[in-house]
Amino acid sequence: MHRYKFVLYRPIQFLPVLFGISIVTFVLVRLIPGDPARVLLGTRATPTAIANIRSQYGLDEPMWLQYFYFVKNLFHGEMGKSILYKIDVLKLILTRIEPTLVLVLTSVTLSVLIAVFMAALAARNHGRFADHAVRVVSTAGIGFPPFWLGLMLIILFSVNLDLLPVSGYGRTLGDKVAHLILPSLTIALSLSTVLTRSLRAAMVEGLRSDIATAARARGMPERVVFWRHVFPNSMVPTINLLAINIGWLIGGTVVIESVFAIPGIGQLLVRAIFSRDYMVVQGVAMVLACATVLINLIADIVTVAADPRVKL
Amino acid sequence: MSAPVLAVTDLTVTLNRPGGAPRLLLDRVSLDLGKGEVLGLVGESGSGKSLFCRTLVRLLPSRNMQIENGRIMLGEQDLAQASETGMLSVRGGRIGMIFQNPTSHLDPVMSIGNQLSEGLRYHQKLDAPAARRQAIAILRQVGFPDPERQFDAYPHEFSGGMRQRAMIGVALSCNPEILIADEPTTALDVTIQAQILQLLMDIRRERGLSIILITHDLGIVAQTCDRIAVMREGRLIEQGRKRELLRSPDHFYTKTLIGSHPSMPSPAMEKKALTSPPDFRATRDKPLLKVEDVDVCFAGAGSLLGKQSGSVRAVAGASLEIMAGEIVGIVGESGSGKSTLARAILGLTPITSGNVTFDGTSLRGDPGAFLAKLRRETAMVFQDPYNALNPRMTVGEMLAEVLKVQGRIPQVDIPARVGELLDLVELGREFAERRPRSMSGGQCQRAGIARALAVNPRLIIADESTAALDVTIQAQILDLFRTLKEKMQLTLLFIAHDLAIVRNLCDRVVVMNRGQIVEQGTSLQVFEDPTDSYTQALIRAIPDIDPDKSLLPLADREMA
Amino acid sequence: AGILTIGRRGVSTTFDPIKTAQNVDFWVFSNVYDVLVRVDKSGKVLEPGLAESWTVSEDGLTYTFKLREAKFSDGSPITAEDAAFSLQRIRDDEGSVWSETYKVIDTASQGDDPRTLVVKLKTLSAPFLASLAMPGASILSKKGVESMGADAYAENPIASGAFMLKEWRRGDRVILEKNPNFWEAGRVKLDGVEWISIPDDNTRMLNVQAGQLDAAISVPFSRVAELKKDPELVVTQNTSTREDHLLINHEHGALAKKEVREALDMAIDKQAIVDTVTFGLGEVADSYIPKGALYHDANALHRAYDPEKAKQMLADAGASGLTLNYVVNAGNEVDEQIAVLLQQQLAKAGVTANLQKVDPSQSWDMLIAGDYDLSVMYWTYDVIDPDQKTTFVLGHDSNMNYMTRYKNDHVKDLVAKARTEMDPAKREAMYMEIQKTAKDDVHWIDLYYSPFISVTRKNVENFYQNPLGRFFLEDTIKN
Amino acid sequence: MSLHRQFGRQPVLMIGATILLVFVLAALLAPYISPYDPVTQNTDLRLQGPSWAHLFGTDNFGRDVFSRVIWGLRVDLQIAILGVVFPFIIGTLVGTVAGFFGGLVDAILMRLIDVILAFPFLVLVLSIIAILGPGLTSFYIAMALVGWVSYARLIRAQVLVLKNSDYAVAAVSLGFSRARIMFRHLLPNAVAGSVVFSMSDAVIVLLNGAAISYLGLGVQPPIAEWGIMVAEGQPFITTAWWITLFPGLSIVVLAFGFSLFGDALGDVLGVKE
Ligand SMILES: Nc1ncnc2c1ncn2[C@@H]1O[C@H](COP(=O)(O)OP(=O)(O)OP(=O)(O)O)[C@@H](O)[C@H]1O
Ligand SMILES: Nc1ncnc2c1ncn2[C@@H]1O[C@H](COP(=O)(O)OP(=O)(O)OP(=O)(O)O)[C@@H](O)[C@H]1O
Ligand SMILES: [Mg+2]
Ligand SMILES: [Mg+2]
Repeated sequence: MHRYKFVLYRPIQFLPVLFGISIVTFVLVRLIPGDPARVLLGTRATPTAIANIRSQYGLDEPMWLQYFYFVKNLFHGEMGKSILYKIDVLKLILTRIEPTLVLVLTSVTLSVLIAVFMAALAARNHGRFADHAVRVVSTAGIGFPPFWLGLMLIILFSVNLDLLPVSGYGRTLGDKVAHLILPSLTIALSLSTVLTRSLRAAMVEGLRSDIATAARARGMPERVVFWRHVFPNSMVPTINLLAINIGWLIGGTVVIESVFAIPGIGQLLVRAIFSRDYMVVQGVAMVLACATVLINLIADIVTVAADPRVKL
Repeated sequence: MSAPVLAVTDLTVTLNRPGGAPRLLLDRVSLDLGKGEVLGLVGESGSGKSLFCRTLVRLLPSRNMQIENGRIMLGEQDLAQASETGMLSVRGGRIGMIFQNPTSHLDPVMSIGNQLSEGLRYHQKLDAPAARRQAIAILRQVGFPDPERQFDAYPHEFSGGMRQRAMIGVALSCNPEILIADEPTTALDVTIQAQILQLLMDIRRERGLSIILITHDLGIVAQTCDRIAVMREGRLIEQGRKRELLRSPDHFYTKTLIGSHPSMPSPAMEKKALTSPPDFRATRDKPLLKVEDVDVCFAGAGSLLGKQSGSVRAVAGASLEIMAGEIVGIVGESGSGKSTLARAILGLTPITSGNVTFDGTSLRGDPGAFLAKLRRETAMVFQDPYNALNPRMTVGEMLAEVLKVQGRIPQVDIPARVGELLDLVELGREFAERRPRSMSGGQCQRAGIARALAVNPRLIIADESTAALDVTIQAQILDLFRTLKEKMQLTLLFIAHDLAIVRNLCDRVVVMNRGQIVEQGTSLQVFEDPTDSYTQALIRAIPDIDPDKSLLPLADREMA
Repeated sequence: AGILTIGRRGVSTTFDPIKTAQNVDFWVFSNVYDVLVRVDKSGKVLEPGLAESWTVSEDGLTYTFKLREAKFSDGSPITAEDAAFSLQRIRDDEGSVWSETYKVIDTASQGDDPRTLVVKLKTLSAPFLASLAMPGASILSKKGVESMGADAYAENPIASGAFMLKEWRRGDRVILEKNPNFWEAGRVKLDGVEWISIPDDNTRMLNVQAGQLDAAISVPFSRVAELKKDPELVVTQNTSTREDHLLINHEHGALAKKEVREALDMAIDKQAIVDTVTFGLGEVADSYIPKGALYHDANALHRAYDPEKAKQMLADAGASGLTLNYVVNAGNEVDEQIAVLLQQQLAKAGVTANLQKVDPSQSWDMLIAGDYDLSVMYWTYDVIDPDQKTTFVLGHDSNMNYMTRYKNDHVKDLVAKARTEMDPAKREAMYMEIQKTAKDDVHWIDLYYSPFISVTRKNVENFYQNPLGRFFLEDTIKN
Repeated sequence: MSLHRQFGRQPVLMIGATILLVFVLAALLAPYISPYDPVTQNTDLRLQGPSWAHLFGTDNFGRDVFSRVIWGLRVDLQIAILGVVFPFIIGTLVGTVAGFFGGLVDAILMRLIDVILAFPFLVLVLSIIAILGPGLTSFYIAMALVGWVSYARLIRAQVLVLKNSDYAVAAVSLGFSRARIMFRHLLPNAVAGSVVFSMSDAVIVLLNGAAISYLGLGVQPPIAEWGIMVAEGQPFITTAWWITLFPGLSIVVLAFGFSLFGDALGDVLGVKE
């Protein structure tokens, strides 16, 4: 099926992007004033000790040489060694990536479900109370800072109702699910507001569209008109919106991981930035870039599958 | 006429406007439809034809509309009072609808076949395989050549004509007693239009359907209907048997409608027939525009890996000469390359090979000078009046901008000139303040013409500039062109579907088919004595307002 | 019995004791590794650890340790060779962040038998014994490090302490289980310990409140009163060696004048900081040596809060309308609160403090470069001996007296002398003098001492830290 | 179409505009309507719950939360507006140029956009702020450097469609210059979607500010800014909920105003919702 040919060439197109990201990260993290040695040594840092650590990690080499080593390592599938954790960055990332990916996936799924439910409710009751309620909730929802929302959910569901774990990430499947509900919900509540708005608009539009009229004119009940015709047609623009938001979403998990103590890549990244763990920042940036591209690719595949007209 | 299957009495529909008096959209319309009858519903744009039909199945286009009064008797049942659930079995099952614009009414993300089987499964309670078999049969019946395969294809994979047929198929799949066809052929060229009308007639014969056919083309009505009803401003002003109504219309509007039908010989035409047209070729040695062997190719889709798969040759080796002061028509079916040729001439689409010469400068010679000259001395009127105008600018701003950029008249004189231009196209001066969205199609079209005239062009290319208009407005615009030709020595290249208009307006006609120019000559020659078989088919497909001149003969249905 | 789950803010970065200076790591090291000499609960006395006893030679340069019969978690005996190896490693290894402290060791080797360790020093060193108690000097298995390599050892350490590493989920938790081969195994009541990292303070507290954790450390001051009200919880405050102080850059303009610094000291209402920032849980500090630590000067000079007088003094010193650049550590709630308070207090004395919030890695650079006038820092002891902090703060070392650029040769000499003075009484006198002089010079401004605060569920007993921060989990009981 | 008649007929727009107007007024009149100074501390009155004297209570320094919320408005409106205006301008220009010229220019700009989009947003913002030093200016610069991408994408997609529209082709055929076509004809028609998006974006920018404060960088204390206030109120969330709740609610109300205004503006500018 040549409509899906982009799956083949997209990765090739992505190579220069990856190259760009490697340079940007590399230069950026080194432009930040401050020193990784400071974090290792705490308040006991002395100039000699700092110099010692710099030379150990090759940070005293010229920038271009460091970059050369970085790229060379990449070709060997390595990303250097973490200054803070003293192990190979790739290995470090691999131990931390699962919770983040799972969190992103569950939040996306959840926000889509919420958005579809809310938007359908609103659109099918267009102009009535349910519609206004959904609009108020979804516009106001954008305004809640996720870290505040997260804490409120914890206080409500974990402390007061004692239904769900407060924080962390589980081991077994059931455990993971239990741990992921609140953080995913927190992200989903923010993300779904954006989606709901767009989806509701598309559905209202769809219910008025000729497609819906045509379906009604052949005697289809409203339920069929909505779910078989209006809904599939309104999903297409929403998928695109979702894809554009993926980068933001991955960025947004950082705060959520911190609130819910999820040992993911976001927390790793923030700590790495603050402690100037250059190799880790570089590595995580590269991995997240790849993840973003992958998710975008999936979104494109879904779009193509959902709308036979789309060619990429 | 036997007992009517559908009897409408005093149907009144109003539109409630927030903060305004309700507007009467349908005013006491009473109409009967007999079994197996074809009723033609004609009338000017906005008269309520579509609304009437949608009211029959209670699918009003706006929440603010309501049925104020009246009865819609389908057998024993009054649809005006029926419950919403009760309507479910009426819609589709008893009254089927074919919508004016198949592109927007077909679900783009559902295969054609599934849209057909949906009705079959719902109304006839067939299981999936049975519905599929049945749907394939219907697809074959409405003229799909390979229904097994096409069952799984999506609407966008079909041409306009095919989509219209699919739409008919969808309506038929519910096996209705009454079929409402709302302008089923407006967007199509005559050959396809003829096929579709023929198809409807065949189905009526086979199934004993009653049909309401909405159109603004009296020719179509004359060819297909048993009875005619004429609407104007929400009222049914006249109805009666076809022949009687066409022969002796009562209402003055019906008379205008019939009188302005392009297939009626116009005075200009008569004159042309008497005095043979001046031979421009002889009088001038050099043509104003010369098109030599132009090819335009478009890269096909999906060629990012380098392979040029399926490139489209939209214009193939077209050659053409136009003399100053001449009106030349280009006709041909949809997709034959008319617009592409026009754009290529004006340098708006790059040409693949060949040459265009305009008043001495040529594209191959000095492209820079050629384009500069073209931009100053030619103008184009675009097919779609709404899309051709910048929606954010008022008509006045738009005209002033052109004048300013052209820089031929001093800044201070611009407002006066804008006024003159509006006068020229017979738009009131107050239109300078209006934006396209607040204007009707015909007004937009005239604004577009005014913009073209602002350039003070020697050549105007008008691309289907009348297709969207109803006949009365059409006639106005054609008059404008004629006047301008006389007054300003304008040269006009006129592209149209509607052969009748071309015949009426143009000195010479060029016929295109699949990117090639298959025939050209004076209007008289081409219309009276076409040599090319394609041209002959095209001309025969023109529906004549005379019901006794029948539609495209059955034998020709296979071609085109 | 049972497994104790403890929530903390940070994450463990390594199990190689010589490669980190962070408390988060140190506090776990002392669960997993034993040291030759330990600091007791009071934080003032050294007591035997793996070394059952020790003797010092006449000249004070040779220490002979008698190791007790103890085993690593893999069952192999802990020998003098292992101890010598561990000491050499922290001194010599290029990855060691502590080598300078241990440069005083000349040789470390096995004595007459495998349980005798002989350490020869290059010079006299009063703090040497105390430095052996630091978690960095934990005893590792030589065979283990050599056969696995240091990196692998750090992932899978062979324990010499009460617990051994069962699993380390990076970024999440460190799971320890009881080490059956620990020489004091009988003392250990817990089956295991989990150190769980929960960066958000609220979440960490809520975990304990919801009963999903047994304990949490780094309880924010603001939460203490509320948590104390919960009958299910016990809030523990342990004396710590933490002191928060305001660094002054002596090289910047008017700050070079002692009177100006004095005026600043008087312009600051420390009690208000204690009340507002620590919610009354801290205590006003008057000396750089923390209260409860060795040689603390209980009668240190206390300059009373007097903004009017301060203003006057500034005017007298020709420094009225002083504008100062105050570097604040971003992301540190307490630092930011102090900054907000100080800004207003200084304003009352006519001093404008421009806050400049930067993240800690960067602020350190600015302090070293002298790009600041004021900045709040804190220090917690790693060793019980005051020498470590004193050297950094007043020893005129390469850090320019903790970036203050304070200069006083008399103090400098005293610090060096005190390091080699083996008579405790004389040493104490020296430290008293150091404290007096430094305070008089206003080398920096002492702000407050604060306790370590932790919260536990009611069923947990004996969960406490000594002033250096070490947890005595071998004594903790979970009912 | 008379714009202001349209305004009158849109209740949604009226509500949104009213909220925004009230906020802008409150920001302008902050010195007159705030009952207390926003930064003056009064340690005797710390952590007091809402009362008539202190409508929104006091914070841990005894500062009046209500006054801080009002003064915070000044900063937050500035953040919301400037944090959107710069990205909007940059993104619009880039998007128009990329969409109009296509080819190599487009390819290069789009790859650049890909780089920024694929780049973890927070790394970029945190790094830029760390490089430039925390503060409002750095925040604007960071938001502008990152935020323009969405606008560029939105506009480019529109321009790609519009440049083939008949009126754009008409403009070409009339000999208009490229700049005129891009900025007089394409941009005004392509911009509506972005204007609507910018309203939600303004809120997102505010929240990003809050998130960055939560992670430890952000506006300098003791400035009153809602995001910071929410972040600073964290330690007291269970004991003195009013410190976080009121600035949080203010963000919500502002968000509400922006969204309603944006929705309605979209309708007026001719975008479907
Ligand atoms: N959704 C709507 N809201 C308000 N008025 C409408 C709506 N749809 C149609 N109308 C009005 O109803 C009247 C009848 O429209 P209708 O579509 O039936 O015209 P028509 O005769 O089918 O015209 P055409 O030949 O252009 O299709 C017109 O005046 C039109 O403006
Ligand atoms: N930009 C394009 N890319 C690819 N193919 C095109 C493009 N524009 C036109 N074509 C193809 O070129 C052919 C000629 O199109 P053109 O628009 O010139 O037809 P037309 O004669 O004007 O038809 P109509 O009467 O429907 O306006 C068609 O097959 C069309 O699909
Ligand atoms: Mg109609
Ligand atoms: Mg065309």
